Amino acid sequence: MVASGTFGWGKEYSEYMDLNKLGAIVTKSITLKPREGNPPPRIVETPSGMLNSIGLQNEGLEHFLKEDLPFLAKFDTPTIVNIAGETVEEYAELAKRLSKETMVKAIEVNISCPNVKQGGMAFGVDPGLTKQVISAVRNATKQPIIAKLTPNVTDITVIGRAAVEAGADALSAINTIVGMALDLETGKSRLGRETGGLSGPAIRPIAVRMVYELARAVKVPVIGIGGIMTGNDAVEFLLAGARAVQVGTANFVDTAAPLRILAELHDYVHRHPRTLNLS
Amino acid sequence: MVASGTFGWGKEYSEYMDLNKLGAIVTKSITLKPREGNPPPRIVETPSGMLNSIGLQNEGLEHFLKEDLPFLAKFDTPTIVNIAGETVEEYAELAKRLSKETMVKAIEVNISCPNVKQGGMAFGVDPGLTKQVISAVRNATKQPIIAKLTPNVTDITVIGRAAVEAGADALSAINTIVGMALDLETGKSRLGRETGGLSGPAIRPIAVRMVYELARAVKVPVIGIGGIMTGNDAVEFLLAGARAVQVGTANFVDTAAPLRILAELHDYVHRHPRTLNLS
Amino acid sequence: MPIQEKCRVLVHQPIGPRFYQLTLLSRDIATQAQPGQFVEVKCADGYVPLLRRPISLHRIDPQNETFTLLYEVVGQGTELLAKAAVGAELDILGPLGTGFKIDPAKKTHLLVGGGMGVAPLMALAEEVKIQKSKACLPDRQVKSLDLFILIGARNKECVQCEGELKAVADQVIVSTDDGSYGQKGFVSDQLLDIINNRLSVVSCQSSVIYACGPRPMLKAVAQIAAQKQIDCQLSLEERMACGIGACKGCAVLTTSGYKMVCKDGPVFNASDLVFS
Amino acid sequence: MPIQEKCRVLVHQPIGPRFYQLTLLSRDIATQAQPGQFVEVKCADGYVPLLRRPISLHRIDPQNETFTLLYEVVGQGTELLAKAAVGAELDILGPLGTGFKIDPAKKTHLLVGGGMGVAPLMALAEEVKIQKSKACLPDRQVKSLDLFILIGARNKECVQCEGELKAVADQVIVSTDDGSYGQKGFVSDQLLDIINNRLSVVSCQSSVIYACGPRPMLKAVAQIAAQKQIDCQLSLEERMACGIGACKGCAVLTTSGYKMVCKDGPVFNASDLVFS
Ligand SMILES: Cc1cc2nc3c(=O)[nH]c(=O)nc-3n(C[C@H](O)[C@H](O)[C@H](O)COP(=O)(O)OP(=O)(O)OC[C@H]3O[C@@H](n4cnc5c(N)ncnc54)[C@H](O)[C@@H]3O)c2cc1C
Ligand SMILES: Cc1cc2nc3c(=O)[nH]c(=O)nc-3n(C[C@H](O)[C@H](O)[C@H](O)COP(=O)(O)OP(=O)(O)OC[C@H]3O[C@@H](n4cnc5c(N)ncnc54)[C@H](O)[C@@H]3O)c2cc1C
Ligand SMILES: Cc1cc2nc3c(=O)[nH]c(=O)nc-3n(C[C@H](O)[C@H](O)[C@H](O)COP(=O)(O)O)c2cc1C
Ligand SMILES: Cc1cc2nc3c(=O)[nH]c(=O)nc-3n(C[C@H](O)[C@H](O)[C@H](O)COP(=O)(O)O)c2cc1C
Ligand code: FES
Ligand code: FES
Repeated sequence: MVASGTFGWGKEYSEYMDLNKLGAIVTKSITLKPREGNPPPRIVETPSGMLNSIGLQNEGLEHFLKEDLPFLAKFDTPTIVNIAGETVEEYAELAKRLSKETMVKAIEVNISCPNVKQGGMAFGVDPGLTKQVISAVRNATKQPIIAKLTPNVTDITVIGRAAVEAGADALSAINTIVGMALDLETGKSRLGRETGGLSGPAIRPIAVRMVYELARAVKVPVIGIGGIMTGNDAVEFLLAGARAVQVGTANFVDTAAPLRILAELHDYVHRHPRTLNLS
Repeated sequence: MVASGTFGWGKEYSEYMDLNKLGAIVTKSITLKPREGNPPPRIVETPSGMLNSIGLQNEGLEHFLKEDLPFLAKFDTPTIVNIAGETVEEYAELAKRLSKETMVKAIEVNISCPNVKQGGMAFGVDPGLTKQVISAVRNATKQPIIAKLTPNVTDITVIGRAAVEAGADALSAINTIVGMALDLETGKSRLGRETGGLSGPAIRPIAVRMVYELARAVKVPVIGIGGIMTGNDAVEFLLAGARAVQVGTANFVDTAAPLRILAELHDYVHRHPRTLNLS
Repeated sequence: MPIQEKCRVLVHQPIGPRFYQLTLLSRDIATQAQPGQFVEVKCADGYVPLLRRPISLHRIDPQNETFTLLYEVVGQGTELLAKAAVGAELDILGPLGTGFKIDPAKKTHLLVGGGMGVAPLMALAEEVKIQKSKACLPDRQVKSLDLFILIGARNKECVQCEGELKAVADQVIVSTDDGSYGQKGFVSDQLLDIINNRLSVVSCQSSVIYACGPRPMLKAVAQIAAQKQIDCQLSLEERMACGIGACKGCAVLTTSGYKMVCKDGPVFNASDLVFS
Repeated sequence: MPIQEKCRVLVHQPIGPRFYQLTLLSRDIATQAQPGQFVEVKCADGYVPLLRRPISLHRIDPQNETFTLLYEVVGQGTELLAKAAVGAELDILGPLGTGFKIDPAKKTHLLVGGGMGVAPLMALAEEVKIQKSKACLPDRQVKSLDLFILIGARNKECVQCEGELKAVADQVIVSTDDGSYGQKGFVSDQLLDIINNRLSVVSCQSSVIYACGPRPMLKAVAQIAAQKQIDCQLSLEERMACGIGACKGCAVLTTSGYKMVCKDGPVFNASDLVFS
């Protein structure tokens, strides 16, 4: 699978690969209304990682349903739509609208977004808010729900359990870690916003640990995300207990990344027929 | 300053540099009783970072006072003793004993240690436990207290404020981030323990962000730690609001790191007489 | 269609203090590329630096199936790139973005480059000349004033491509910030000077400015163009991740909201941009 | 005193499929180093890989103020190291650790190397020979049985240093796991064979085994040594960070708790180690 926000709407990468060969395409987060996104710069490179502050730029649900979903419908690959909201109601409304689209195979709920009603704290750092969001989505759709967890928490299993109790069919982890880089000339942030989300190989050890913790805390499948650049990296997540993985930042580095990683994964399974059963 | 656990007891590095030139030496965490440490392997390299699971191996307070402190006493550089305990009482006892040592210029309290009485959760992830530990240390000593915070929390300012309310004179941040790396042949952890602490350049954006948050949340000085390899990295922390920095992993890479970074820092200040005032 | 490809290094040479010229072999890229487009270069194996680096197409040679980059070593990525040996292969993604729009009907083409902004002007100048020649087929003569190139640099050492550019346009005016070579002052001042002294009001309307360089310079050029009502295309820079419009990382503010430098640009109409 | 120093590369050559020999210039290191000690090598500029890599001293040449490393490319660090050009400088920290203790009064010295474990045996063999020669001054003759070297490798291609070692000891016995060269089987089996067939009980008491290689091999050697009551020194490997005893990262379990491979070792008495 390719991770949300790193593969656009699929269209951008369709020139470089056969999208039919992907396990699934997770769309960039979609919001009810169009969103402008954050002021530039939005990208900073850091040691073995990158910070981004895109700010969920997207043209909103209507545009997505009219322009982007039909394109994805042309491929055999399952489409997973990632949704983001500023209120519980927005999440519910998004899910309700998407529940009518038969070619949406699952909904991934990005709960890392700030909760506008409650002072901007992210939904996903609080088990209560997490439950509210996931329950609302659960009530709005029969499609499988994946709760995408934020790593910026003391104990990710608390949030994971809350999401499962509220009806999530799977968990994906991790979203980006809040980070910051300052410009040495101006003393200001090197991003248009103060902070950004850290992704890439730098965060992999943290992501593997969180997936490992989650896989032991919940019965639903966990999808591993975070710094996967090679088939071996993907294997590490599977060994940690993930049942699937998503490739994010690697797409920027190598347009062939998802298919290459898939091939490398097959290779590994071939060479190590039993290691993966150990976990 | 050199960070706890990465500079031994100073002795090891005294062959490579003039310890008198350092801003301060923070000792490895000292516990009341000797500690064996964790089973090997204890070190794994990760992209732009490393995981360690040393397990606080040290020979205990008595040995430290008899063997190691006298060595450090020979230098002009202030000694900051880092303490770790499994119970609030242990922290208090350590602080009480150290309060009699005039050449201990400050006590850094490592609150990332698991709380043995309460199921192994680290003291530093809970504001209540943090307060208990810092208050106990406060009551046991008149020396300045630095609370060393763990980054494995949802909101580091909550913990930072708790520490300050309980009497900490300064905060240092961050300790290592819990991470994990698996062996692809065995499917087991590449460390003797399941998880380890991630340090090095990979975590710098996260550390800078946390220091930035803390510096705006508390009035006491914040000491920046995390992936500082160069003078520019140190400047980034100062711009984020730190009043001093500690150098950790860099010591392993370059025995001359702390003095080199100090020189580079002077250079920067020379070239940018005003940028540092901006923050 | 853009392509991700391992391209062989044919020429790689320093051409100034920290400037390099790099010629690569790729039929697909060389035959598709347009002036103003760029490629995303993987500067080294492995994941440090993590992201590709965007570099403009400096020359495009479809006959020989090669393209050339001109770059300055400014940080980790370009430092590693400078180590690529002739004969080695570099992982390139391109050609990317929307390049300059050339209207051969326009009489005067003013190309303005500041610093490394001179890089894409070479390909542009060559293409302008070709298109003008075609358009002017009857008299087969391109008058010198038709192709006017202004380049600005920090100092003498940093002046790039003067000779190359002179082979295409007879009017190449160089200025340096410190006056160590050519005219002293900013290249935008030179531009204003030329417009004021050499172009009539009529010829302003049949002129076009193309500019590439640091943001303050582009802002100044945009102001001049607006004031003189001259069509103006600017090539922008922004930090990029994907380079293909997928990540929304390279936003620039336009009159119709944020646009992507990598896909909607790097070349924009000056009048569409909102300068802060 | 160990030192951190930029050492010039004098020789750097591949000597097998993925094996390299690297000779560096450093008076301080060459004149202080003892067999069994190691250096921590910064394999590349920058921070990838982050940590230094420990490599044993393969040869120590105080006269020429050089030392030589013998290493296998197994991962990122050694891969980058292999790119170091002759004439370049490498950042080295050393000599580190506690090496082999040589007792020239011992009659028979059995050196056992498995895989890359052969690397430190060369420096050891040379030193044993020197010390024995000094100790045997009256008759100035070192009998062949005095210096016995057994080396084991995966296969023929991986056999290292046979020629070099033969120049020091006349008795060099090679075995390969797959029998593609020398004896077939593990080097520890060869050791047992030699002890059983060539040493009397008396000579066991005046013998010493030094071994370096993979953990299972060292365990087997330690068991043989214990059973035959032969003094035995083992050189261990563990992942390291600081290399100087400061970080407590390279722990190995001994009968008196965890010791540091980088400082207390890498050479330990076999009888002090606790094998899992
Ligand atoms: C469309 C486009 C075309 C470009 N064409 C050329 C060209 O033809 N020749 C050339 O020398 N350079 C060109 N650049 C700039 C080039 O991409 C940067 O110099 C390069 O990415 C720096 O990488 P680095 O790792 O060496 O430096 P870094 O260590 O990443 O940064 C060093 C300095 O360069 C600046 N920088 C880094 N990335 C960018 C970026 N994407 N855009 C602007 N500034 C950046 C940073 O602010 C910093 O001050 C172009 C950029 C864009 C967006
Ligand atoms: C005291 C000592 C002396 C050594 N002497 C030599 C020598 O003379 N010649 C030689 O070729 N190698 C020697 N080694 C092993 C050498 O340090 C490792 O091969 C090297 O660090 C691998 O680095 P890498 O980045 O290439 O591989 P990595 O990518 O780090 O790892 C590749 C493989 O090597 C193993 N490895 C990595 N680091 C170590 C380590 N510190 N100890 C043991 N295994 C490791 C890993 O488990 C992995 O399987 C010695 C190790 C020690 C501790
Ligand atoms: C540029 C960028 C944009 C992203 N946008 C989204 C998003 O819209 N919604 C979301 O749930 N995650 C988003 N993510 C997070 C990724 O999906 C992924 O969880 C994270 O980057 C970690 O994986 P990686 O290290 O493989 O990139 C984004 C990440 C990046 C780098
Ligand atoms: C090997 C190792 C051992 C450490 N031991 C301690 C310790 O005993 N007590 C402590 O408070 N922090 C300890 N730390 C954490 C460091 O002091 C520092 O907070 C952390 O490594 C981040 O800084 P760095 O990235 O510069 O290393 C240790 C870190 C490392 C790498
Ligand atoms: S760099 Fe990704 S959208 Fe432009
Ligand atoms: S590597 Fe640090 S103590 Fe041995």
